[in-house]
Parts: sequence; C-alpha cells; structure tokens
Amino acid sequence: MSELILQALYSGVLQGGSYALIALGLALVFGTMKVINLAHGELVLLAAYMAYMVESKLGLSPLFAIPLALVLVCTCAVLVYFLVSLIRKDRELNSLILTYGIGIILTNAVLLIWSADVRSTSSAWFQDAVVVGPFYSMRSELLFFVVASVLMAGLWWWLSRSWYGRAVRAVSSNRDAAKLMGINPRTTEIVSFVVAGILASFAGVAIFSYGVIQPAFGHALTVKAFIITVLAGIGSIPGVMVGGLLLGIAEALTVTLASSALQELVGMALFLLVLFLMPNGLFGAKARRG
Amino acid sequence: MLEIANVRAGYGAINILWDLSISVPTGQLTTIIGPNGAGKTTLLRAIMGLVPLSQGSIRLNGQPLDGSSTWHMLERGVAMIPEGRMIFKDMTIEENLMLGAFPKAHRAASQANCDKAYAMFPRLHERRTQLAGTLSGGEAQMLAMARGLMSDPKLLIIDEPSLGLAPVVVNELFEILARLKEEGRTIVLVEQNTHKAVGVADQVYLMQSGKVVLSQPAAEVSLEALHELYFAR
Amino acid sequence: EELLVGAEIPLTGSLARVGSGMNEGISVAVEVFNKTNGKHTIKVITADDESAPAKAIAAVEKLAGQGVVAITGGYGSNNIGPASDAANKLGLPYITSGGVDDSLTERGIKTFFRINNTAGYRKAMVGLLADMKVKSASVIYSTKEATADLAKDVQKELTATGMTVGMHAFDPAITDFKPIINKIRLQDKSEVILMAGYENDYVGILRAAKVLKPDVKAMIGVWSLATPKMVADFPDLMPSVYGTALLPFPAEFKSADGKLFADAYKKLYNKEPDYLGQFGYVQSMILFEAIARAADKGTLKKGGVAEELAKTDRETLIGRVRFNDKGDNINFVHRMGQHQNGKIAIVWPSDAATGKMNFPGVPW
Amino acid sequence: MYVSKTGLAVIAAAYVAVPLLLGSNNYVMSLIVAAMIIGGIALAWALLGNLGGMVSFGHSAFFGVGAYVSALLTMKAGMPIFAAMLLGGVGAVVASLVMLPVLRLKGPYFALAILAYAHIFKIIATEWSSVTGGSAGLASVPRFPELMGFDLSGKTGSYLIILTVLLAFVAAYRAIRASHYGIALRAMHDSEDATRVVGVNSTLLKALMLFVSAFMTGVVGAFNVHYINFLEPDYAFSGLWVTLPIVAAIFGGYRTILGPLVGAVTVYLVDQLIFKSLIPSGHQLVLGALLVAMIIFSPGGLMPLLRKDSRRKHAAA
Amino acid sequence: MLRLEDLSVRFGGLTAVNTVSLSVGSHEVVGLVGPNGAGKTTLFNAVSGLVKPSSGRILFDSVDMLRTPLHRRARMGIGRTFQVPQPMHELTVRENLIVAQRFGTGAVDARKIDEVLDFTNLTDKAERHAATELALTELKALEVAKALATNPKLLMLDEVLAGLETNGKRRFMGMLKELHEKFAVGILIIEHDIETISNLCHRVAVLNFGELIADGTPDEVFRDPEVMKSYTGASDA
Ligand SMILES: Nc1ncnc2c1ncn2[C@@H]1O[C@H](COP(=O)(O)OP(=O)(O)OP(=O)(O)O)[C@@H](O)[C@H]1O
Ligand SMILES: Nc1ncnc2c1ncn2[C@@H]1O[C@H](COP(=O)(O)OP(=O)(O)OP(=O)(O)O)[C@@H](O)[C@H]1O
Ligand SMILES: [Mg+2]
Ligand SMILES: [Mg+2]
Repeated sequence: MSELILQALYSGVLQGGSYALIALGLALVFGTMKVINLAHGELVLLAAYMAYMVESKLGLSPLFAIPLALVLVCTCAVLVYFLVSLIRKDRELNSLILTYGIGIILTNAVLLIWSADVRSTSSAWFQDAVVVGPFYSMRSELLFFVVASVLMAGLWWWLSRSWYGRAVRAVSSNRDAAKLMGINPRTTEIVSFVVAGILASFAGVAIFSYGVIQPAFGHALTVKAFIITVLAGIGSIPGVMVGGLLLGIAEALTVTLASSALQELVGMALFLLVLFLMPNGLFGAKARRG
Repeated sequence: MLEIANVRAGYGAINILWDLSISVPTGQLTTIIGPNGAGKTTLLRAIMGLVPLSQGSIRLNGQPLDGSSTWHMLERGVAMIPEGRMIFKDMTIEENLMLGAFPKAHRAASQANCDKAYAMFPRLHERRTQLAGTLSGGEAQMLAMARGLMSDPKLLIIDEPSLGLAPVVVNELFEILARLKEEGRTIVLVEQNTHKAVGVADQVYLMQSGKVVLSQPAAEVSLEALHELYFAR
Repeated sequence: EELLVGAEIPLTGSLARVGSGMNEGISVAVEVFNKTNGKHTIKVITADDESAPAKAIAAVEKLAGQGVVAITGGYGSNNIGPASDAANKLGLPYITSGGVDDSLTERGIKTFFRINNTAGYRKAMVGLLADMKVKSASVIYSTKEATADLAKDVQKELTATGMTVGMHAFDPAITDFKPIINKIRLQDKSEVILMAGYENDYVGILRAAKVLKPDVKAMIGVWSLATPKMVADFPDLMPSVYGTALLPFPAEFKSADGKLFADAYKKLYNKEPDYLGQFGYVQSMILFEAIARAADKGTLKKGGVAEELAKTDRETLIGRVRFNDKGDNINFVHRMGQHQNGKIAIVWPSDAATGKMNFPGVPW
Repeated sequence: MYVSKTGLAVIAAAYVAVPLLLGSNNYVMSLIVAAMIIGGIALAWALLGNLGGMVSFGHSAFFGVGAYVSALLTMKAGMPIFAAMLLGGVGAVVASLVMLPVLRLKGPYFALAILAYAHIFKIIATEWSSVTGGSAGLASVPRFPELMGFDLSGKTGSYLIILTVLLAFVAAYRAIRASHYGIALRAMHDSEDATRVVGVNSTLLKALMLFVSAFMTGVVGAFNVHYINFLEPDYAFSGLWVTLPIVAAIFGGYRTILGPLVGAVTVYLVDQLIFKSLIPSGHQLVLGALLVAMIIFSPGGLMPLLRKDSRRKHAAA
Repeated sequence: MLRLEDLSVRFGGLTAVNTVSLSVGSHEVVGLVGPNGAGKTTLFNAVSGLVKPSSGRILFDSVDMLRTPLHRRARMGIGRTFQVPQPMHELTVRENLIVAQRFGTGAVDARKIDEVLDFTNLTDKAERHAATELALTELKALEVAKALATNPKLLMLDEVLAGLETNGKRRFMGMLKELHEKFAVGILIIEHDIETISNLCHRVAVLNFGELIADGTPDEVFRDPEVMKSYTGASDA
C-alpha cells in the first residue's frame, strides 16, 4: 500500500509541475492586466504542434522545436495583446469573449492544418522509464519537471525582486498612477504576454513529449490552467506552484485510493473547498477595505 | 521653467480648460487656487499628459512637454503628487515608495530617499509592510506625498496635499513645502487651504471655470480681495 | 438515373477524426458502386453534423429537403439516436456503424439499421481471452458511453466464466495513467489488461505501462488500436498489443469485393484503409445495393429501401451481414488483431487468423 | 406591461408568419428551434450577468439538471410533459441552492466555481447510473403530446412551445429589470459595500437572480430533452451549453433583453446557413473571427449597433 | 440613540479602536476628531457593519447590533458616508437615491428625492452617471444625499467637508445645520478642521491611537492641552 501511495504522490507531483507550468502564463497575464486569456491553452497547443512538426517533418528531437515555438507562440501572444488592448470598455468581460474567439480561430486553424488525428512523440528516448527507488516516471516528465521548476523559480525571483516585477504589479493595481511613476504600461503588458508565450512554448513541447495532443485539446488546458490560477490567488506565483502540485497530488491520490472515475470530481471539489475556505485563493491578498 | 500657453483640454466631448496660460518660474512656488470644479486637477493632469490637449502647448525649459508620454515625465524631472486615492492599494507602503523611484536613474538612490521619506513621515515607517489600501485617509495622503519625493524631482506638481490631514500634519506639510523650495525645487501647488498656500507661494493664480481670472505675486495678494472674488460667483 | 443518398457525419467537433474516417469509406463505396453497377448511379450529399445532436437532426432534415432516398453515416449514439429518429419521421432509412449503444436498436424503429454492435466487440475480446486461457484480467475503461457499456458487458461475461476481473473506470479528461497501472501492478496482479478507450487513452495507458512494467501477459484494446496509423505513429508502443481489426495489415484482400475496395481506396486517398473506412464502405455498399433493388422494383418512394435492407444477406469485408427485426446485424463478430513486427496479424477467431498469437507478449 | 407596436408586430409575425412561411421546411425550422434553445440559455445567462453582475461558465449545470429532472419525471413517474418541464426548472433552482456559498465570490472566481459544479453534476449523472442510466443515458424520452389534434412534437409545434417559453422569459426579465430590485441589482456592480450600507440585502438579491436564471435554463434544458428525446451526461452538461449562449449574448448585447435572443438566432443561422456552405469543415473559424471583430468594433453588441443605425436613418430622413 | 460600550477593533496586531465608550443622542451633533490613523473611520465601519468588532457592544435604540446584518442597519436608521466616495457606479445620481430610498426606507417617494437633490445641490446633475461624470466634491455631496435618502435617524459623516473651498464649506455647513433641524437627525461627524467642528457640534469626542481621550463640549475639549498637543502639535493654540 505504501508503495502505491508513494508512487501516487510522485506521479502527482510530476503532473502538478506540468499543470503549474501551463497555468503560469495565464496567471501572469491575469495578474498584470486582469485579463484571462482563454486562448492560452491554444497557444500551448500550438507549441506542441511545432514540436510535432519538427519531429515528424525534420526528424529531429522535439526539443529543437523550442526556438521555433518561441517565435511563433510569442508572436501570437503579442497579437492577442494588441487585440485585447483595442478593447476600450468593460475590459474584464470583453477580453474574455475576445480571447475565446481567438481560441476558436486557433483550434480550427490547427484542425485545418494538422487534421483531427491524435499526435504524440514517437521518440522512445522521452518515454523510457526512469526508476529511482520506488519511484517510476518517464524521462520526459522528469526532464520537464526540472525545466518547469527552474522557469517558475526564475520568474518568481524576477517578479518579486526586480523592478520589472514591481512595475507589473503597479500597472495592475492602478494604471494611471503607474504612468506617473514613469512606467509605460504597454511595455509592461507586452512583456507579460511575451513571457506567457515563452512559458506556453515550453509547456507545449513538454506536453507533446509525454502526452497526447489533439486540436480540441487547447480548451481543456485553458480550463485546468484557469482553475489553478484561481486556486493560487491573483498574481501569486508560489500560489500557482502550490495549486498545481495540490491538484496533481489530489488527482493521483484519488485514483489510487478511490476510483479513477472520480479524479475530475475530486479536482473540482478541492477547488470549491479552497474557494469556500479562502475566497481569495491560497496565496491571494487579504480581503480589502472599501 | 514651465510655460503653459493657450491650453484647452477636457474629457471626451466635455471641455474643461479654456485657453489657459500659466508660467512657472524656476525655483519658485506657484500656487493655483480656485473653487471646486474650476479645473485645477484637470490642469495638473494635462501637464502630466494624463489628459490630452486639444489646443495650446506646454513647454518645460523651452522644450515641448505635451506629446511626450506620462511615463517620461519623471526622467525629465517632473513629478506629480496626486490626491491620496492614486496609490497602489494592493502593494505595501514600502513598495509604493520604491515605485516612486522607478526610472533607472533614480534606482541607485532609492534606499536613501526611502529613509528620508520615513524620517519625514514616521507614521509610514511604522506601517512599512501594511497594504496601502488599508491605510487611513490621512496616511494615504502622506504616502502619496512621500512617494512623489522619491525621484528628487526638479519640478513638483502637487494636488491638494492637505486633504484629510490633521492640523498637526498640515503644519508639518507646509514646513516641508517651504524646505523643498529652499532646496531650489520648482513647485506647482493646488490647495484649498488658501491662507497657508498663499503663505508659502511666490506667485498666485486664481482659476474659475477653466480660466485664469487673476495672477499676482503672493506678496501683493490680499486674502480679503481673493475671497471677494470667490463670492462673486 | 442518378439516385441521391445523404451522408450525415461529424466532420468537425469532437468526433471529427472518426467521422472523416467513415466518410472516406462512403466515398469509396460510391466509387465502387458506380463503377460496378451498370444500371444505377449513386450521388452522395454530405452534411456535417458537427458532433452535436441538434445539428445532426438539422443535417438529416437538410438532406431530406434535398431529396435523398436514405441516410448513411452517423457517429456517437447520442447523435445517431436523434438523427435516425428524425430520418424515421421523414420516412428515410438510416444505416450506420458509428454507435454501438443497445438502446438504439431497442426503439422499435423500422428504418434503422446497424452493421455492428457491442456484442460483436464483446465476443471478440472474450473469445481472445478464452484462447489465452488466462484466469484474471483488469479492465481500464473510459466512462464514456460506448466504452463503459462494452467494459461492463465484458466484465459480466468474464466473471460468468469464473475469471477474476478488476474494473478501473477513468474520466475521459485524465492524462496520467500511472496511478491506475500501478494499482493493477501491485493490487490486481492480473494476467492481462483490457483497455476500452480511444487512441489518446491507449497511448496514455501503454506509456504508463511501459514505465511501470506490470507483470502481465497481454495488453488488449478495442477499436482504433490495431490500425495502420498506430503502427506508423507509435512503433515503440505497439509491439504485441491486441485490438479489434477486420483485416490484417498490410491488408491482403482475397475477395473480389475486398480488392475493389482496396484499389479504390488507394486511388482516392493514397494510404492503407483502416477499419473506419471499411465500416463506412460496408454500410454504404449494403445501402446502395438495397436502393438499386428497390429502384428496380419501383418501390423506391414506397418504403422499398428499408424493406430491401431488411432482406440483406451478404458476405462483406466485415463478414456476413444479416439484420434481425430490430435492424441489428446478428452475425456481427469482430476479429482481434495483434501488432507484430510493424504489421497487424489477425489472431482471433482461428478460422480467420493470418498469424500466430505472440503470447505472452507486451511492448516492453 | 407596455409592448410597443413594433413589438406586437414582431410577436405576431413570430407566431403566425414564421410557421406559415417556413413551417414546411424542416431543416430551417430545426435550425430556428436549435437557435432559440441557445437563445433561451443566453437570455438566462445575460440576466445573471446584467442584473446580478455575475459571469457564469457553468450554466450547463442548470441545463443538464433541468433536462434530467424533466426526463425522469415523465419516464419514471409518468408526469405530463409541461408540468415536468416546470419542475425541471424547479430542479435547476434546487441545484442552485448548493451553489449559494459561491455567491460571495466575485468575477472569475464565481465563474469558475459554477463551472466546477457543472462538472460535478455531470460526474454524478454518470456515476449514479441506477437513476440516470449512467453514461448510456436515457433514450426514448417522451416527446411533446398532441393538443387538439395538433402534433406539438413536430417542428412547428416545438417551435411554438419554445417561442412561448422565451416570450414568458422576456416578460419576466423586463418586469424584474424595471422594478426597484432591477436598479438595486445594477447598483451592486463594483459597489457592493456602498449598496449594502443603504439597506440593500445584496446576498439575497443575488441569490434570487441566480434562482431565476437557473429556473429559466432548467426549463430550456427540459424543453430540449423532450425535443431531442435523448439524453446522456456528456450531452446534458456539455460545455456547448455555456459557450454558445455566451457568444450569442455578447454578440447581441448582453446588457439588453432582446440582444441574447437576436444574437443567438443571428449567430446560429448565419453560421449554419452561410459560413458552413462557404468553408464546410472550418466554418467555426469564421465565427471566431466574427466574435473578435464584434468585440473590437461594437463591444456593446448587435442591438446597440442596430439601434444606432436606425437612429441615424431616422435622423437622415 | 447610539451607544458604544468598550468597543474595540483589531487588525492583526494593530488595535485601531481601543475600548471606546461613546454615545450619540437622537438630536445631538457630535464631532469625532483625532489625528490621522486614530481609528475614526474604523469606528464608523464598525457601527455600519463593514468591520467586525473584536470586543465590546454597539447599541442602537437599545438593540444590540452584533447580530444585525449590514443591510438591516440602514433600515433601522443608520446612514453613513464614505471618506473616499463610493457611489453606486452604474447608476445615475437620481437612481443612486432611488435605490437608497427604496431599500433604506422600504418605499419610494419622488418628491422626497427631489428635495434631497435640491438640498445637496445636485438637481442639475441628477441624470449624470455617478462614476465617471462627477468631480470629487460632487461625489461627496452625493454621499450625503444617499445617506439622507435612507431617512436616517443617525447620520455618520466622514470628512465630507474636506477639499471644499471656503465658500462651499460654509454652504455645506449651513446645509448640515438645516438638516439637523429640519429632518431631526442625530449627526456623528468626522472632521479635521477645529473651526468647523466648534461651529457645528454640541459635543466633541477625541480619538488618539484608537483611544477616547476626551469627550465634552467643543469649548472644554479644545481647551484641553493634551488634546491640542495630539491634534495640532502646538500646545499654545
Ligand atoms: N473623468 C471626467 N469625466 C468628465 N468630467 C470630469 C471628469 N473629471 C472631472 N470632470 C469635470 O471637470 C470639471 C473640473 O474638475 P477638476 O477635478 O479639474 O476640478 P478641480 O478644480 O480640481 O476641483 P476640486 O477643487 O473639487 O478638486 C468638473 O466639473 C468635473 O465635473
Ligand atoms: N484593514 C486594515 N488592516 C490593517 N490596518 C488597518 C486596516 N484598516 C485600517 N487600518 C489601520 O487602522 C488605523 C485606523 O484607521 P482609520 O481609517 O480608522 O483612521 P482615521 O482615524 O479615519 O484616519 P484619517 O483621519 O487619516 O482618515 C490606521 O492606522 C490604519 O492604517
Ligand atoms: Mg481637484
Ligand atoms: Mg478616516
């Protein structure tokens, strides 16, 4: 039994790391602009398809897709930003619809270009088992868990310690006041989108190398990312990490201790529970006075 | 130092400032007073580029200021101390202060300036890590003031700094303003406390309905006559 | 005389992939029929149902409006149900291979025909296990309708023969199968793993199994697994894995019908036909022939097509097809194929086998 | 209640002209009915958003519960369909009772919490197979009856039913919006504390709006199940019941009452009749582009745009 | 009418209001003064229900307010303004008042609303949107108007005069006096300006670091050297 649970915890942690990586880009943009980019999952998916192209057409390791994905996905992210910044009224709601529309466009474009087939890496290297004591995992899971951890730690350090991080939070808190401080909100926001694009690129290549992709997959990714962002509390990077891990572990434990059919149920229940007990998320700022 | 010539500005279709001209000499404190809704805040926002001009020009040391973005103002030595509501509510006091020194040139001195600000307003030092959104009205006003000084600006634009401050702090505030003037800074001050404002000012402008109706050296201003003008509405 | 037939299939949405597979088969059927039947020509009008029931109804009604005499197609029982209902109301026969739910044939609709069913898949899986003579199995299945039904049927039958069966349902949204496989490895300790899912699920399960290496003798799945596409896309995952398959790969078509199909398919799509194409072909071919017979008798507009369909009794790519009074193909039994050296050999039933079962055998 | 002359004309046309002109074309009628189903949910969604200030991503929860309640009541208890449809709405309200704790959440938190409920309901419907038939679902759900020799289960009959339901919704929405509760509800957006200190019980008001919205969605879900005669968890709680109505509502203008309905009919028909024939397999791409363009060029939706247009014409005339 | 008994409010380690006992009679105008951050606004928030007291009691018309929900306090007759104006954003000025009246009193009376608009000088702004089309001073007037529309017995005003020009201040003070007489409301008012307070109030309470350090007539209180030290920094004033 303990062996089962240990493995479940391990799987959960690895899975949680990948959840967090996907969620991070969404959380960053949300924290900066209060905009939920519903096309984020599609951006991740786009990167995954780049990996597929590099592997199937060039015969290279999916890792070589990262530069290509960075260029394409970041360009798309900046495009999304420009569209969002054209919104004048009711940004919070309208951007939701706008990015949803972009998501539809991307999903269908992916469908038209790559068809509805299921794709995944065919390189065995990524899937080989790595066994450490009682812990089993795929090589790619471990690899990208490390990559995700490094990215997250770096981003966290950057946002909490650097002047740029301060600027991000200032812009999201009070745009006009931020301008008075010498901050160009547009630059800040674009940088956030670009960083989100970078994160999405890595996440996409990671997914392709240990999971399965399909054109309709983007939406599910967005929802997962969104849930973790809300769990985390707005703009909290440690929150995203903890939220991702919590979700991953809860899912893996449910499968192990109860039924695998209940995995999603438990994820949702956990989400509701955290919201009831901590309405601002795990790491959200305290409720504020009016 | 600052030349405002023939400025017209407003919000969308509503025009607030009508052909307004003001000149602010270097090293002096110029105060702008006037009834509520005269457009004083609008003028200050227009200087900072937060409200677009539809006519006229604003020049700093002969260089045009209008057309350059708000976020370049600090680099050019212009800082605004807005009313207390324009703080970063979900950041701590210290973070708010640090943001006052955001432009690269000022970052090196940020810690030292922060300490100076704390010396000026000990209350802020006590509450260093409190979220600015939970500050009392007066505390927020102090924070806005302190933050504006973080970049050692040459030209300070101040909007109703005494709003919501207790008398003891108001007195201190005007002492601070006098000291800033001595340091050679140029100041534009909008204030409802006419008595005190005229007391520290070199030049006084009276605004009404978006126009300048009076401009006098502070020494010549008679408060009685000024109030007369107020009542004349 | 050109006869119009409607094809209502998902070309977009969640079922787009399987839908387009079926669509290929339908096109091939048209090609073959028009070439071989000197008298009648068939023209198919296709309507995308976007994998949604309301749109499936609309698609059928649109096709009816365009004057089709029957409908071929449909994927997913929840789309097929309402769509065939609508077709029935409009007096159009509806033939499909896209939904195995038993409730479809229990509605008492006289114009509904289906060439495959859960029972056929169950028989194949259970039959294969009997050949293997194993005593225990673990079933991993998606909670989706078709897979859950099949899994439960299989479980019932296997326990009746005295086997121990562990059941593991999973939500379709799940991506990491390691915890499930680990449970099988450490708790069930079954001899074989049965999988009822779809392509992405198989890939996930097999990957997890390859990592954890449970001590099993065989990995057995159902549809979408023993396919040329899987051979090509996942060479490392597939060795020795079983799945339902009508024909071996590379296909050797022995019958004349089979040769016609294979040639036309190659010509149109320049790839190896898979089971989706084969089913789509068979259902459409049967329909076209019934239409031709009804046209000859002059009963085309008088319910003749359904009558003729009911009388079908014919050897096809998927075996002999005969409908009972509910419209279900009573003869339907699937075959099991096994991935062997980049090929697929039919290993069950023995009379159709093209190769020897590689047992015990797993991909790792 | 006041109804303008054009309003009456439109209602009359909807009841008489549409069936007469299009009734024989099953295809178009089924598109219209499907669009009106989306429109009904869109209306309910917009009511919650406009009056309650709450954006929901989980209306499929109410749709599904309404459908299941009505289907089960008619199939297992033999209840008459129209009574069961109303109880379907009530069932959705009961389901929304368990959502009351999330009312204190705001913005995306609320939106997602509701989505979580929808997921949970779906899983319950899948797992509780003794009652719901599990993932296999329910087939042969009773269809609408004959009324005075007129078959309501036909296209025209179904159309008249959903039309009546929608009109009732519109009337209810109008009544609520015009009442003081309507103004208070609008007041609560962004200023909840300020509204509460003048005596508004904001929690209760929001709860009421959630109930109304849930009820409407539940009734539409119930209608749909008797129209399609088939139900399974994936379908009943499908995300489509959220995304399409949101698109429709925003497209038409979610701050208006008729906007969601007009939006639903426009989006659905244009998509199915025009885009689909232009690009058969990627027509949703055009839909996405349309959405993006709409948000950027007319964020208030179609209704304000139309109004502005007609005003301009009036002015020109 | 309002009685606070040993009221304390704590935020984490900070005691914003510390065992304050204070009462306001039904026809009294009471000033609440004290340096910045003394806890004045927090005290208002506790009475109107926006923050929970950590200990002590709040009695209004002898009813314990501890279990009274926020919205019911308005109906019972507690009206307040916010130091940072909080209009109901999506409504026009008039609609703001309609909501306040309808839910604060249970009925709508258009005449009374016109009266309030007139009283607060907002008549020509009545159809403007509160959030975007009003200057700060007009927003403050709206704060008062909203509170008035709920027909309060006790009106709590938080620095409504701050930022007003001298002239406007006088007008506003006249209005408050009239209000007190005409509508017979008790008033608890926060203000920093001693002159204003002396002019308006029957009684003055002084808070310092959350504690009540004086409570008496303006003359008494403003002669108290301790008060004046904490307040103006000058012991000679
Ligand atoms: N965002 C806005 N949109 C439209 N009108 C505005 C806006 N902000 C202010 N106004 C209007 O502009 C006019 C001038 O306002 P402004 O704030 O500049 O006055 P002020 O002189 O600073 O007054 P005060 O002494 O009250 O601060 C007022 O009549 C006000 O109603
Ligand atoms: N939510 C909170 N969390 C932490 N501290 C708070 C909170 N709200 C208020 N405070 C602190 O409590 C003290 C009292 O605040 P309050 O707003 O009551 O002061 P005030 O007397 O109204 O001051 P002012 O005259 O400046 O408006 C302040 O120091 C403030 O920083
Ligand atoms: Mg101002
Ligand atoms: Mg205060």
